[in-house]
Amino acid sequence: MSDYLLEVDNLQTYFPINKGLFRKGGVAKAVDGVTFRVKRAETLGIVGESGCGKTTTGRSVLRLVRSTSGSIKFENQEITTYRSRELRNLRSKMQIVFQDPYSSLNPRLTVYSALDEALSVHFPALSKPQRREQVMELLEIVGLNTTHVKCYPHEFSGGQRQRIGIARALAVHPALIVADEAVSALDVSIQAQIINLLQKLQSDLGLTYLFISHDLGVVKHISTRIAVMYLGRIVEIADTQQLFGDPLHPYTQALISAVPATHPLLKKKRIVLSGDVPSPVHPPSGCTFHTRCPQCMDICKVVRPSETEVQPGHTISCHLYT
Amino acid sequence: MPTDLARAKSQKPASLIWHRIHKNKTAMIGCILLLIVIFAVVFAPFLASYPVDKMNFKDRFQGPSLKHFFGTDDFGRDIFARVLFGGRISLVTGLVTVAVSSIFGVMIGTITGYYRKIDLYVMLVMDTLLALPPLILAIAIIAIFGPGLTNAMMAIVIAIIPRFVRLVRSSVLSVREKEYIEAVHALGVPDYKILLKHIIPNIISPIIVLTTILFGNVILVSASLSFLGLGAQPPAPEWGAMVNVGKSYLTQAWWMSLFPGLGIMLAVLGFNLLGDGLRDVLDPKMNK
Amino acid sequence: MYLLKRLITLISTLFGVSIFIFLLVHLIPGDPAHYILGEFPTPEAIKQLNAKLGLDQPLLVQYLHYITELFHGNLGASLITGQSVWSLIADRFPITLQLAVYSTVVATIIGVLAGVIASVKPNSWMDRSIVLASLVGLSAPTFWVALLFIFVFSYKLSLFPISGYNGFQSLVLPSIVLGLAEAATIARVARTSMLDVLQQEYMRTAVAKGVHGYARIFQHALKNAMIPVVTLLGLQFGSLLAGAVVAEVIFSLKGIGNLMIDAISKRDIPIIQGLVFFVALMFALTNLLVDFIYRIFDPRINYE
Amino acid sequence: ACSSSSRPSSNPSDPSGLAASPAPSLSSNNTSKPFVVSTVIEVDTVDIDKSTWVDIANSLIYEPLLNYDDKGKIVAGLAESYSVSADGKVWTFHLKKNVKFHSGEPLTADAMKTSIDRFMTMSPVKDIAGPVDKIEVTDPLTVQVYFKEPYAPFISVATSPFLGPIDPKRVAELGDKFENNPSSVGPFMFQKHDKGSSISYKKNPDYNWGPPLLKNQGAPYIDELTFKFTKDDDTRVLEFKKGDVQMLNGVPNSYVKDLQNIPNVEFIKALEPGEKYLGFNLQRPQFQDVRVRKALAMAIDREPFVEVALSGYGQSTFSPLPTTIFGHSDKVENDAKNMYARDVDKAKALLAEAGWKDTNGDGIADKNGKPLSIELVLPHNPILERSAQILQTQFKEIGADLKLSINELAAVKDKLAVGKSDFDMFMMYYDYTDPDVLYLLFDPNTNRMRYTNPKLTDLLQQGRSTMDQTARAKVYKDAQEILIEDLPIIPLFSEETIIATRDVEGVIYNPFSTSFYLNDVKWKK
Amino acid sequence: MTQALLEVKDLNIKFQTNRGLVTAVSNLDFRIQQGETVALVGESGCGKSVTSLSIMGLNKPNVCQVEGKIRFKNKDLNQLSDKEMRSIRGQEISMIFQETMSSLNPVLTIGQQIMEVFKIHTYLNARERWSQTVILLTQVGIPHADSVMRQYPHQLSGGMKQRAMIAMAMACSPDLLIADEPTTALDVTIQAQILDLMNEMKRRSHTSILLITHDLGVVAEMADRVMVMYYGDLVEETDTLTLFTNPKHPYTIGLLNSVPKIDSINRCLSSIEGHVPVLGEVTTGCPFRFRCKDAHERCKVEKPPLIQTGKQAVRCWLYEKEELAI
Ligand SMILES: Nc1ncnc2c1ncn2[C@@H]1O[C@H](COP(=O)(O)OP(=O)(O)OP(=O)(O)O)[C@@H](O)[C@H]1O
Ligand SMILES: Nc1ncnc2c1ncn2[C@@H]1O[C@H](COP(=O)(O)OP(=O)(O)OP(=O)(O)O)[C@@H](O)[C@H]1O
Ligand SMILES: [Mg+2]
Ligand SMILES: [Mg+2]
Repeated sequence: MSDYLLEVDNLQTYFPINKGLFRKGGVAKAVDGVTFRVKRAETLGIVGESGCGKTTTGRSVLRLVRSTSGSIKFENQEITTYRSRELRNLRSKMQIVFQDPYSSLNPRLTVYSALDEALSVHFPALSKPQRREQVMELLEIVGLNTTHVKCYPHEFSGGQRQRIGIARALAVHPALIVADEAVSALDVSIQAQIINLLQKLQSDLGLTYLFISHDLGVVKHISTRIAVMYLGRIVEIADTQQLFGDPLHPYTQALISAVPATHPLLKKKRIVLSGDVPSPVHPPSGCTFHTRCPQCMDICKVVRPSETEVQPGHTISCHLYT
Repeated sequence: MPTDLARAKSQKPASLIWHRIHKNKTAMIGCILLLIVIFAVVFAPFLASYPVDKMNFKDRFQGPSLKHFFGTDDFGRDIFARVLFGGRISLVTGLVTVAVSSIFGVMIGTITGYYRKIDLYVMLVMDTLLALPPLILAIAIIAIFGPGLTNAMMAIVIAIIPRFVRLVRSSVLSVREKEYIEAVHALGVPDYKILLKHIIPNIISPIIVLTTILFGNVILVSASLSFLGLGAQPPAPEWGAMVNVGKSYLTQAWWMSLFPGLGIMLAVLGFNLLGDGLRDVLDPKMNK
Repeated sequence: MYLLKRLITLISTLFGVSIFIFLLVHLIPGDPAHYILGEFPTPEAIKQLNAKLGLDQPLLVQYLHYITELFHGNLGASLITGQSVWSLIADRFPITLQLAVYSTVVATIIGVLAGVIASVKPNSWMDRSIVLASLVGLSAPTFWVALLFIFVFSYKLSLFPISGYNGFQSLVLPSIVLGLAEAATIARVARTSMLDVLQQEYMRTAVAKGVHGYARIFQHALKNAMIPVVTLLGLQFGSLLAGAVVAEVIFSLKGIGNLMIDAISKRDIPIIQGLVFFVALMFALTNLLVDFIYRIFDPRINYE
Repeated sequence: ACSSSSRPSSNPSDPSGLAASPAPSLSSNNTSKPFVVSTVIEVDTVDIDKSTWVDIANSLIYEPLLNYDDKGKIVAGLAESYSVSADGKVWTFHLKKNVKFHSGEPLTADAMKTSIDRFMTMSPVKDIAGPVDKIEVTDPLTVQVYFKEPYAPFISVATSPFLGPIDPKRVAELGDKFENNPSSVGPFMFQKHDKGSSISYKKNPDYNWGPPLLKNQGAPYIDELTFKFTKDDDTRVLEFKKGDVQMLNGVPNSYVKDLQNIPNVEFIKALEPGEKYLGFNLQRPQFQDVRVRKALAMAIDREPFVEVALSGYGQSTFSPLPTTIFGHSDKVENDAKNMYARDVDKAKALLAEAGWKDTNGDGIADKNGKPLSIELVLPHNPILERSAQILQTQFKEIGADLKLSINELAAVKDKLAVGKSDFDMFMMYYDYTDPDVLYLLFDPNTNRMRYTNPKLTDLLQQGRSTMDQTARAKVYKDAQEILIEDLPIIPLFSEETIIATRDVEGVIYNPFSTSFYLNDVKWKK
Repeated sequence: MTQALLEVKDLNIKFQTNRGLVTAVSNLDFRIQQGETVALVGESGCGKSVTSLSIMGLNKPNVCQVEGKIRFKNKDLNQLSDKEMRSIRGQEISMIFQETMSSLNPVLTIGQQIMEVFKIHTYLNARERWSQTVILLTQVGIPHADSVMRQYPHQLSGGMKQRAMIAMAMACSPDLLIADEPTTALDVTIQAQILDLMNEMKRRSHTSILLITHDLGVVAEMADRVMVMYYGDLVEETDTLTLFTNPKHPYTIGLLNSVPKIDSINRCLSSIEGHVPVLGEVTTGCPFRFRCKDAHERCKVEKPPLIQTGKQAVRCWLYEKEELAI
């Protein structure tokens, strides 16, 4: 029995595009062979540029989209084969918090009914007053005023809405929370509140996070380990300190250097990548990063690099290190 | 007004909308117009001083006067009474057809929009129906079942269901992609609950707007069918049929077609105004 | 590729239409024999006639026969006069087509212009009157307006022929009546769409560039705003090709719509079938055409 | 083009305004203007052997063998004379000399035989000619029609253009496409059929074999003749008012008053050879009781039908054959009038006698708890629809609730056909130039009332084979007496056919054959 | 003192809403010198965008009231006629908008949209306009400029569009470039490209930049001077270095501490509790007092003025004494 809560192996999620009546269009390889493991009570950060497949990875893990192939083990159970009954059970152990706190709340439900619904689905035994009590408790945990229970989402500020989203996720007592850009839409001052809340909940309840973000600062702050994704693949995965201290993959290096300095005196030399992220419908051959890589070699254009563990817990896919 | 703000803030969306309708001039004019029409129609027996089918061969073709506000027709019947009672037919036709087609439309639309597997086939059928212009479709259907109000209504229902399905389906498709739907999915809420509690309430406003506008359209189409002799049958005082009869007497008794025509126009205008107003009121862009 | 896909969809829709209409038509009560054989037909005569017309065969056989003929481009022939459906359509369609084209032109010019004028100064006096006018136009029954127009313009003022088809001048009044009714809808859509476009950020960009007011409206906004208008025009035009039944009846224009009503009252099954099929075909082709017109206005639509 | 104006003078009230221009061009202006007739329904074809009915718009190129005069007497047509054999099985026609087809070919007995043969094989309505056995030509101008059984109604076929000769040479050339360029011997020659809008003719300059009932037996005065088909009554009338049309065929009666105010408008009014009637479904138990039928007949006041539904242009009828059909009997008419004059009290009493009483006070009579509710099936037709509405109020007075069910004619016929019985009562009309219509209406196997009476059937058979006119009239009188007593149908009224002309004179309409003669038509001065 | 390129004095911006007239920006004063990059930072909704729009005169006149003096090159922009204003827009002041996707007209090609600027403001003929645009696009780092000009916005990636936007804004080498969150929608690697490019363009044509952002990192990279806004007020103004080393206003301090830093380790962020009030909610006192640890009685009643202390200006009562000391 492994001590990992979540084990993802060679996960692939393809989306058919242009699904017409008589035409099988191409596929978007949103996630194309992702492997990682998450221990209990740790936070795995996933970073990468827009469209690289972060969200899809998160949704695949939750079985919100059907993955094309690969295996996902949660608490040592293979969940890719789950049917709707088992899935419903699984839902109480895994939850998701979305980026946009406004669009992730049904505008026509009050806070109370949103939370109550979550409870009633998974704890049908609870009586109405019991559920009410739990709702109040949840609100307190996420730091919301209990007088707000009868309010609609539009009556809250962004930070408050995100707290409601978190409360809803917590309602079912999950072990794993996928936070998909959970703080990206918030102002910095509010963002800090939510990050603190998440960290507090983790230490209080022993939660495990899959923390998805494109903001390296935030990810670095909250994660124990970080996976860097590029075009549907993890190019580097390592402990946070290691990744930032000694980034090996040229993409990771560029990414870290591209983050603006937080102090005018700390201005540094940036590695500026040329061009844009290619489309996952027509990914480049070989190493998918070769079109933008400053250290591109001939082999990179042809052969897809395999994953190499350069140090225990530090894996990269790059021809420079094989 | 500070109290306004306070009230608006703590109230449910429904009463908020009502509040906004109050402030929307277009919607209010539409409402008032419709209220007048509904009032006239409901209290027709009290307002009209003659029974609707009472023939009086001595008083044929009387022009508008104090005795007969809208004059009399070729049988000497009081047109005022007939226009009032005719409104009943039009409103009931509108109500029934729109209600039936919206129920079917919403049902088919949500299900096809939500379960994409059957989507293809259902939409094929809907597209087939849509490939036939509504009036032609209605005429063809009436040809089968024979002219008459009920059949005209059925024909209209069949002709507008695809339009409802289209709207509902596209709304469902866009709501379906919203994160809050994914969130309740992630919570493990069963499908039927998602449909009833999360999807339908969120697509209701475009449906309401469409319903209102279709209400006007249905009155117009059923009047057109009656005009072509395919809708309500004599002696029913249907407005379109009255215009049709009146047109034979255009030069000698213009009032016979003028007043029922005005009736149609006012009722339809009322619904259109209301629909327009509601569109503004329910517009998500206004929902700040 | 896109075209191919559209064509396949079109054919499958038409196939659906053919089945639908075949069943529909065969549900119509009333024997064509009753019409053909006059007031007092003998039962034997009816039987003979039905055998001759193939109407005594099982439905499936009839349908298969019909669909094979259809594949060969043969829509059949009138039961009553024996004229081929194509030749009837060829006779009638030009009028319908002209009427559709003229009234669409009228509707587009008036509708778009009114919509643009109204949108430029929302809530102004001008805007309100246009909105109200279009609402009234939308609410007034066509048959009623047509009657009033005939009475005033043709009868009282003798400006146009009263009815029948006698070249272009016969179509002026019906085109105006139909065009005005449609213009009402178009003006509304054009206005809403313009208002929406004028709100867009790229319109702000245009101001920031220093673009002149008129240029903003006609070069930057109108093309964007035309997209929903084109959709609507396409739909309306498609329906008009099916024959503006009411207008054709009132103005006694022998177009497709009138032919349809006649055929139904005579139970002339091949004509009904052929016409509905033709109408659906026209409708679908119009939609196809509209799709391509979109492209002129909206480069975002990608046909590969 | 304007050379051969047979019309002597011009028309000062020419509405086109051209009349105001100076003299010499006047007559030519007018002659080049076609005589325009507006009718409602477009004929499907001008090939008479393909057509289901004859209409002014497709009959003027043809010429019948015989004609009715304005009293209903048979006079010569293309046949100078005719005779029927004693057994009634052979009809012999002697053709006029020097008659020419439009193509120039002479009319011969052979051509006549070809024409009749063509009719008997092709025409969708060939049954009206009866049991024709064969046609024989005995000399170049004599043709004989042999019947399997005597068939008196043949006379009305012989007076219709259906048996008018068609040019055999043209038929040989064109075959099925004969309608594209038909040729016959009538006063007008075919020019063009604009399908869906009009048919135009020009005069036949060689024509000089007009029937004796015409003043002008030579070529028509008008050069060109156009039929314009306009379905919508209002637009037709407006066109006429404007002066675009000179003859309005079938003026809707509600417009007559309006048109009377126009100068130079004349009306031709003639009672139709037919009537509107109510028929019972005698399989319905309530109608099997003749008292109920009689009660309903007594509830009817025909005055408002004529006054309102026909705007006064028509006549009440009480007997099955109206005055315009041979066989009409004034005696029967008067008897019926006496029996069924409106009498609400008597009607109610009769109903009560039959067990129908209003027991629950809703105004509707009932029997065994079932109200007297009647579904009346009728086709789409403004006159019938209006009559039905009046009938509704009249029936209501004796406690019968009438519900209207209006359908397309074809659907109505289907509904009434034998084998189906989903109706209570119907309102229909017939239009036929021979009393044999009663045979068709009451055919024991196909009649819509489901009425059987062997005595009546015998009489109607007799009517078919009785060649002697007086004897034949007696047969139909007897038949009608049975009918008014048994009352399977209630005759209601006959309509007046109204034709309006403007700026012209000389239009002749014969109500017995329902044919038009335009040879005498002249533009008015 | 040298004449500032842009001088904004006493700017008040009010919106007509269904809650009545609310003030989005109040009594804002600032100036921008030739060649200077000034950053405007602050929470979302604090009035950054409306300020920049009012300089261009782009606020919607029916819902928005703008009062105050805006002087540009010694001309009062409020006094100019439509025509004069049009010639300034796009030529002397130009703007890069927050949302590039929606700021480019989807139905016109990139080339048409950029060439239009030349058409309005220069006398170049069509050929010259074309070649100028090609040069411009190449300068902003778009390869195959010729073909890109024939493309429509949706055919380009976000970074490309932003570059095209910059090219459009820089076409007439304006004196002032207003960049409203030019990189917010972009990925970090693309952001780096764009920031580099802006610096490059600035060097080339000595353009002053008013850079609007909420990302302090971008400020640190780009700006010479920073203005911090909170709830429609300018709360602190100073040069960039001072702001980062010695922030004074409690909000600025909180803001700096809220940012998770990539180049240091700290376990717990010090966040600012509470949230920004809704416009119109606060009418008296210091609007920040609800979230301020040092708030006292006076803050509730009296709104602090902008207090000049040494290198910086701060709107906070805490520094009242320091000002007096000077
Ligand atoms: N339902 C879908 N159908 C088709 N393609 C999809 C779908 N969902 C995602 N994709 C594609 O898959 C790729 C990865 O998407 P994903 O949302 O996982 O990226 P991401 O890393 O989360 O990006 P972002 O940072 O913008 O949220 C994208 O190119 C996207 O276009
Ligand atoms: N049209 C408008 N009607 C009413 N209020 C408006 C309008 N436009 C802006 N506001 C209000 O003005 C204030 C300032 O808006 P502004 O867009 O300048 O904020 P911002 O600082 O640019 O925020 P962000 O960082 O989100 O872009 C906001 O509170 C906003 O609600
Ligand atoms: Mg994502
Ligand atoms: Mg902004």
